[in-house]
Amino acid sequence: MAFISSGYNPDKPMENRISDIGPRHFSEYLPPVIKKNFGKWDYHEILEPGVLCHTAESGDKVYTVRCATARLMSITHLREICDIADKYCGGHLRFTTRNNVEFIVDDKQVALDLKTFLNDQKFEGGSFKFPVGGTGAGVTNIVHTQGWVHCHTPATDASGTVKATMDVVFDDFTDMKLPAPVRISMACCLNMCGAVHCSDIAILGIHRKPPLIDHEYLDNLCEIPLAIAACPTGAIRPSKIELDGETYKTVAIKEERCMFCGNCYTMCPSLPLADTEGDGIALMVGGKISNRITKPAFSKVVVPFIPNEPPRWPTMTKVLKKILDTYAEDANKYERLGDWANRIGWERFFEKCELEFSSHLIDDFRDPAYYTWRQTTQFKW
Amino acid sequence: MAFISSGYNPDKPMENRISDIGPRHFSEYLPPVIKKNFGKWDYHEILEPGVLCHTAESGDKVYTVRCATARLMSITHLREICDIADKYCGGHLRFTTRNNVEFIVDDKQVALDLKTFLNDQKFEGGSFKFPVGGTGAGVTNIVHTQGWVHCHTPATDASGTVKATMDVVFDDFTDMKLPAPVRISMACCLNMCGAVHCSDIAILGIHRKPPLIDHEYLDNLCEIPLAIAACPTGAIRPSKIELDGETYKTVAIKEERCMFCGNCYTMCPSLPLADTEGDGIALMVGGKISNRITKPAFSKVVVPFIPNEPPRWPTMTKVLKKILDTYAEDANKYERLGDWANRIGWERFFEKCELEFSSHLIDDFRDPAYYTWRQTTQFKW
Amino acid sequence: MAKHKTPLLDQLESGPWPSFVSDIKQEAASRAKNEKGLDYQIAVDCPDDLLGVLELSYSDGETHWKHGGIVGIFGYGGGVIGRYCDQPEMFPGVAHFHTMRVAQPMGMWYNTGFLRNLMDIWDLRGSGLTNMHGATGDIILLGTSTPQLEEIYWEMTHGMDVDLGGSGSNLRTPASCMGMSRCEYACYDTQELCYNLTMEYQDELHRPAFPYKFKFKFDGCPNGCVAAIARSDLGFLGTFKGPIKIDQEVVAAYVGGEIAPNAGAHSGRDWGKFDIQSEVVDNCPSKCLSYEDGKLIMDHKECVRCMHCINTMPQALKIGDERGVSIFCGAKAPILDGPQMGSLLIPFMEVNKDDDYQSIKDLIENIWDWWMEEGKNRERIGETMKRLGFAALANAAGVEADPRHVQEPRHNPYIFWKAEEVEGGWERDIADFRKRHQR
Amino acid sequence: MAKHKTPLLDQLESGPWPSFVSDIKQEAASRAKNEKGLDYQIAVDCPDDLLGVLELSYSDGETHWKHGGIVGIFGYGGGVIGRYCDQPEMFPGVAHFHTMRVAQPMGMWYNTGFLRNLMDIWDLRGSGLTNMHGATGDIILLGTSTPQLEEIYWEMTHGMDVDLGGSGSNLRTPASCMGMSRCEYACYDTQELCYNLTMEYQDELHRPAFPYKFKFKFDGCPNGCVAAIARSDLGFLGTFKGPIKIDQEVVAAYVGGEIAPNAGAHSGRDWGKFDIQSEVVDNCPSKCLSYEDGKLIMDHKECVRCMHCINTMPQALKIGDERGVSIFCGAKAPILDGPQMGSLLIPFMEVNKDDDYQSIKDLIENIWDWWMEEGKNRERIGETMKRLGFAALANAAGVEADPRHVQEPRHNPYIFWKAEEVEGGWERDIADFRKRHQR
Ligand code: SRM
Ligand code: SRM
Ligand code: SRM
Ligand code: SRM
Ligand code: SF4
Ligand code: SF4
Ligand code: SF4
Ligand code: SF4
Ligand code: SF4
Ligand code: SF4
Ligand code: SF4
Ligand code: SF4
Repeated sequence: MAFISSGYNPDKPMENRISDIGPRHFSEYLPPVIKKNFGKWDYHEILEPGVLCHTAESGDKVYTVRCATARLMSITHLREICDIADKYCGGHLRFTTRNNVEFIVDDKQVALDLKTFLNDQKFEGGSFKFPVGGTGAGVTNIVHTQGWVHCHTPATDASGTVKATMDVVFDDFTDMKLPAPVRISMACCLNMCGAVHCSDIAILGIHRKPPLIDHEYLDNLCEIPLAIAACPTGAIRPSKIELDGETYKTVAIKEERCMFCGNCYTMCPSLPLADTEGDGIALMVGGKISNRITKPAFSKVVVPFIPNEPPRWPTMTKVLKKILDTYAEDANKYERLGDWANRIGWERFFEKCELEFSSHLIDDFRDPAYYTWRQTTQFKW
Repeated sequence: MAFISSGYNPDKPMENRISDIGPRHFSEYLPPVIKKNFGKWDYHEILEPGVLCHTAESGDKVYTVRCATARLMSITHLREICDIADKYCGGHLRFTTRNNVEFIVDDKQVALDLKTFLNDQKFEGGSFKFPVGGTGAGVTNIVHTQGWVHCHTPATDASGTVKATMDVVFDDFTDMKLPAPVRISMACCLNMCGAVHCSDIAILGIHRKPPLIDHEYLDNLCEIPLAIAACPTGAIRPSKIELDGETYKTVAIKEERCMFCGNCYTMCPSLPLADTEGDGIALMVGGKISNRITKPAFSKVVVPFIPNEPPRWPTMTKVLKKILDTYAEDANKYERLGDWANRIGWERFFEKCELEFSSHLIDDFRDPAYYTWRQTTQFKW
Repeated sequence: MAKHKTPLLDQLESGPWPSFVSDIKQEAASRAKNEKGLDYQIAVDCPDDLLGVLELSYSDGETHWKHGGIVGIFGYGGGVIGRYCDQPEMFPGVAHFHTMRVAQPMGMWYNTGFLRNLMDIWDLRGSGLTNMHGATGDIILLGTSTPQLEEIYWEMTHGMDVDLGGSGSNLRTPASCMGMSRCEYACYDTQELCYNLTMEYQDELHRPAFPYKFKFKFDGCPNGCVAAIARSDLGFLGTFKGPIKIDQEVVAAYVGGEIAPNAGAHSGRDWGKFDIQSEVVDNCPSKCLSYEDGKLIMDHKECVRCMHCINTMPQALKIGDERGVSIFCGAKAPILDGPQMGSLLIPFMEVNKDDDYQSIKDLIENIWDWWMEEGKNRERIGETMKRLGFAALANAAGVEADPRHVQEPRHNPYIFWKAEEVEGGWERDIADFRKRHQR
Repeated sequence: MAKHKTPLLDQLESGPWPSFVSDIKQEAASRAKNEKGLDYQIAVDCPDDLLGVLELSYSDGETHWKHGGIVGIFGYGGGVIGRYCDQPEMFPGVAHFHTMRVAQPMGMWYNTGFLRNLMDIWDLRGSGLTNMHGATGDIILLGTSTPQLEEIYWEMTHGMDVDLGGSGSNLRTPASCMGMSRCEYACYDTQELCYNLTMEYQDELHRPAFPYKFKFKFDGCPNGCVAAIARSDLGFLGTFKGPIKIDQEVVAAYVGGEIAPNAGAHSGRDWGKFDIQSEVVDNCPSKCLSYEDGKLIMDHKECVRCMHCINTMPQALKIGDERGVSIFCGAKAPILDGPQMGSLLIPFMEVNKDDDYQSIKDLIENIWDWWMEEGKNRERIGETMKRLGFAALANAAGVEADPRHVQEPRHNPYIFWKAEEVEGGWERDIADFRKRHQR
């Protein structure tokens, strides 16, 4: 390999440097019909799963075909997407906030043809490349994170758990037969980059062993006071240790105070948590973001731990599917998963979803925990 | 006065001492018809305000006439109550959990006559002695505390604020024209002996000046560590002071951290808070205890401060009456005050009751405060 | 003639509500007259002085009572609240003015004999002023001097067979609603259980051994007439399991307007004709009711027993047959951490008099053991629960985790796993880890 | 032939959902083939090595990525996430494998020209793997070496006129819903406001000056398609004031079954005939709707603009005409204090492009000034708010207390009065007090 310079001169980094230019302005990329009717849309229809029609006040109609991506995508794949956009959409496309691709056309038949075309494309391994769906009262793409593909703190993989899950709930992606949208999110550690704290169903990687302490290197690699300050439970204190006659400044951890959040590891690489047996998945449910009917709500932990079972996490997907199916069967139209659980009562939720309740599900973190306990005689047998 | 001995011998306190005998057994005091039908009541009716009729499975009927007391009562008054009970009720009576007296008779006409009789009895000053009422969807007696009559920490008087309030809402005591019961409670300091934290309307004495420090005496009268530990905000620390050349161990208070709870004063008499201008009343509303329809709920502060205006606290009673009347007019049948406010929204509550909203009403005490802020676009203009 | 001028207090004599000022004045007058010729054991004019000191507070807006000293009766750590006036020269009659808390009979049923006896003692040896009752439930005898405490106690115990109530870091005087004595909703005998536990725990009531105060209250049903869920460290609320019993004919009578809804509780206003749909069905919090073809249909399994339908049609609807208590732990007023209601610890427990309520007592003792072990000084059990977590209490109480313990599961994933729950335990070796993961 | 055996990952190639494994394999194959004859600037086989290290994680259940080092481009404090493999000998192609965050156009609209240019750069200088998009909204270029960072940046800025996004204790890449570009519910132009603020605050985005990260998100309406209320330190949600506009004829068409409710969102199942009463009226959270005589009646003043009726009948109901934003502050994931959503700080603000959104910028700068003054290191503004109280933020933001700020008023009476609010102030003299109150 020969180094190919872009023109950048490392000795004069400021020479001809361009900075602080931000993103490109979106208006450059709007398809003409979108530009023309910008801010003047009248209503929309979902013609079939994955196919939307928006009608403007001008009477113009625009058709959107939405299809899934794995989010982790290669440039080969992206170029294929571009080819499709060039062929069908005058070179325009967009991504949704949940990692789907939207192809926009102005003819209904073209949209339906495109849907067929997209559904025909497969990877060599057999999976769909561009399955169409993700609209209306169904499951759409999963917002997720890096996992074992690229992060240092994960307690599970992201792309794999997402693939395993979506394979199992695929018909809810391609059809709209749920009572309301179900948003599944995934985060591989408690940092929750997938912002799973407000999702109908959340897949969350969790650690269960306190950090190991790499005493010999800790003081070199970390600012000890920052590691101490990072701990929400105050489990960490400064300490000293003798190793082979040498004294090292390090930290000590009150293990019974640790709840495995990993925040100390974020500050200090000498405090790794990862562990084959300790790590796995918690499932949370009942969060939402929209203000429709009910207020936005936090997700709640309903399964405290499921071991990592790569590559397909069968226990996790089974439990998740059971929850989804039970909801689908039992909830009212328009009722989000959490609203359903609130209505029937969480005691019924556990019963109907055949989930075990354990003390781990009772909040014990700080004062607000109290507000999740039950201060009424109203409950169900 | 000559000391009259009961028989107690101070030199031999254990001689013939009787202890740990507890209360008398209630069954000694049940009227015969009550005893006969104990646990076998079938249903009740409120014949008119203050007059209840309970029917037993046996068909027996018992009539109860309920009347108010000031709770702070003299033995002269109590003897008068006994006279009435002897005359009408075979010597039986009871007190309710809200300081009313109940006279129980087994004939309806006697009950009605008794009601008339009770309503005819007046104190010399002109007030009723035994006004009948306090049943059903009305205001009943106020649970309250000692105030300036007998406590060391009050920020207001109890008996006086109660008298002033009940005079103003008297017709809601003698009639049942509210949407649901309205329970008013009163406590003269944040210790809340009136347990006003779950009342439809709560009158609460509050301080607003940080404790004075009686440096010279503090160390003699208090355990300094206990006073320090008592402060929920950590405002107190140990300190020393020079006075006239002598050094005293004492405490220092970070005044801007003080929220005037008085807990330090409870532990240490050298930290008094009372102050003519600083002390007064906060009004809280919307609490409840019953599990009927909705869950029990905490009272919420809606007026942060009203100055003490003895003897009749006209500003306080005016505001309270406005709240009560607005509720009475606007709420649905069976709807408790807090449920009404929740339904219409607290923004409407303030508007309709013509109350000012201020930052003092926004919770800022510890983590749970967050849960009272608004995390939704759902609100009213 | 009044001893002190009380122009402010005098204004509280008018108005309809019973005036405590008029009443204190009548007591002052009665003592001054002394028709029975008593040799009053404390200052005859203490009611006058009480009015005097109160008038002073009314004019300067500050209390004139000092911090209580430690007074009491021999062998007891509670039952008396010491109280001294901070202007003893101006008001000598109330210079020492202690309160005594007397154990009330459960449900506050009395006969006049009991009351008259007590009044006689208090006439001679106290201020002649009382509270009927204190906020915890005691009979409050308001104001006497230190030397009279033992005398009064002696006369009460010897002459009246009644004891003092609680104060201090003790079990406080338990209280119950009237329950079975006159209420059709009572799911268990509140008064008997309250009495039995009060007797069982006399030692805890009189001798401080707890981190702080501890209160029991007993409600016969979810209506909560003694406020157990708000005002007791351990609150017992009656509940039931079987279906609510419905007499459809009587329902029809309500619908037809023959019987006033809610026993007539709303009769002061014209609310229009009773509408079972909007008044009952729509208000049901579990939405398990419907009214079809003149019948009230209930999906019993989904009912949360809020009492609304029963309260509204008490002649037609009756509580279910399998009855017991739900037990709530931790209620208290706001100091220190903010207000707390009791949190559901036991969804259902039988109330079994035949075995002397043994299972309830076992539970109580487990809870106390835990709190006495873990609780800090002046920490209510509600605060200990908050600090150590609900599960710690449940565990100590021997209760299995149940979804009924929560309104909803936790929002945060901050679970305190224990080493023994985790495969392979917590013992790990950094050298081993570094074999798999370079620095 | 694959460089590493990946029997576990291979199992993720089956099943319907797009397989990232198949896709990475296709990229590996494409690079191996190198049809365009590129002189790849980082290891040709890095996709193979990525699969290899991932397979290792799949078999041992642990990540093999090390803590990121501090790498980046000159003058910027963010935009690059340093990442190193902890088994560099086994997987040299990903030994250094840094991520670059590229600023996406608002609403994530693209033309293929832009994407193809970016792909060309990334083909030559990176792994050929991306995330479209990162959870914050950036285009994520996944994996390159340190020397390539400046080269890529140079080519992006010079050749494509596009910048890096944010990371570190900076403003993070703002994101918006598609808003007016294709949505009838948009109450303001989310994309334009997002773009304008992004440009205004380029300095804050690239150079760390905050206590911790800070995120903006822009939702055009309360439906929240970019999750602003859950995922941004300052969330802008469109709202409106005027009455919802109702076309009764179209309502009738919905009721008559001519138009599918909710735009057909439920068409995968037979939910029966549309029932406006149970589906719309009864679901309205403010109960301000009724359907009478074929007309939908709305008590506009009581509507809380939840969007439900509009979402359900989008052809008949339209958002009101006086439009603007509600602004929410403090959302974040659980670490440290537990999860937070944004709390309503500004019920309504006009979105005024004509004055370059000055009032919004003033607000933002007030908030930042306060947070930079008061916030601790690594403390999100939501945590600062919790620590210092909502009123402290509101005050700093220049916002008057409003009942809309709270779901309900405080439960505790622990009010922090200030000396100047209290008559007579706080200065008092104990000697003076003792004149009125003896010890
Ligand atoms: C790439 C991305 C996940 C993804 O796969 O999409 C990501 C990846 C990381 N996040 Fe994140 N976060 C990403 C969006 C989020 C979000 C979601 C959002 O922005 O809507 C959250 C939750 C919302 C929030 O801000 O609270 C989030 C909450 C965190 C946190 C917890 C912060 C907190 O205050 O609780 C950390 C920990 C930290 O900052 O040290 C964190 C830290 C990290 C680090 C930098 C960990 C580290 O120090 O190496 C991760 C780098 C992974 C890697 O190898 O590239 N990331 N992170 C997302 C950014 C892509 C983008 O720019 O578009
Ligand atoms: C007499 C009574 C008020 C009344 O007028 O009825 C009362 C009076 C006092 N209470 Fe109370 N409390 C009384 C019921 C309550 C209640 C209500 C209840 O029991 O249902 C509460 C709220 C519920 C609770 O327990 O949380 C209550 C919460 C307090 C507190 C705050 C405790 C806490 O944990 O937050 C204190 C402060 C303390 O204990 O130091 C307190 C302290 C006091 C003291 C002892 C203050 C003192 O140190 O002098 C008061 C003595 C007043 C006096 O001069 O006699 N009192 N106290 C009530 C007892 C009468 C009785 O025995 O029947
Ligand atoms: C006598 C008393 C019990 C006692 O042991 O002393 C009592 C007696 C009855 N209560 Fe009560 N309640 C009594 C205090 C309470 C309290 C406690 C309190 O206020 O501190 C509550 C909880 C209040 C709250 O929720 O804040 C209480 C909440 C109820 C309810 C629920 C009302 C509601 O709408 O939420 C009912 C049901 C009803 O009214 O139909 C009820 C029903 C009843 C019934 C109908 C029970 C019966 O079948 O006899 C009794 C007559 C009601 C009436 O007065 O209209 N009782 N009741 C108490 C009378 C106090 C007084 O003098 O006014
Ligand atoms: C394309 C997208 C916006 C974008 O800028 O990319 C979008 C587009 C639309 N959303 Fe959304 N929403 C999009 C993410 C979201 C999110 C964010 C998320 O899931 O992370 C939410 C909040 C979810 C939550 O509450 O947890 C969201 C909650 C809604 C709702 C409220 C649904 C509810 O029942 O609570 C509506 C109203 C509706 O569905 O009628 C809505 C309505 C719509 C409409 C109908 C708006 C319109 O008139 O065009 C669009 C088509 C809906 C459909 O797919 O059926 N959109 N929508 C996002 C598509 C994501 C995807 O690929 O699946
Ligand atoms: S959730 Fe945790 S492990 Fe996953 S990408 Fe974010 S910081 Fe990394
Ligand atoms: S993992 Fe979290 S709780 Fe455990 S020591 Fe580290 S910072 Fe503290
Ligand atoms: S509320 Fe406060 S002032 Fe009133 S009696 Fe109780 S402790 Fe005393
Ligand atoms: S009054 Fe309360 S907050 Fe103020 S110093 Fe005393 S204990 Fe602390
Ligand atoms: S709590 Fe229930 S049982 Fe007890 S008196 Fe009240 S209504 Fe009757
Ligand atoms: S008791 Fe309450 S929850 Fe049960 S059916 Fe009656 S109204 Fe409904
Ligand atoms: S948030 Fe509202 S305006 Fe934006 S895309 Fe979603 S529905 Fe449309
Ligand atoms: S927007 Fe929501 S609150 Fe307003 S009328 Fe429609 S359904 Fe009701």
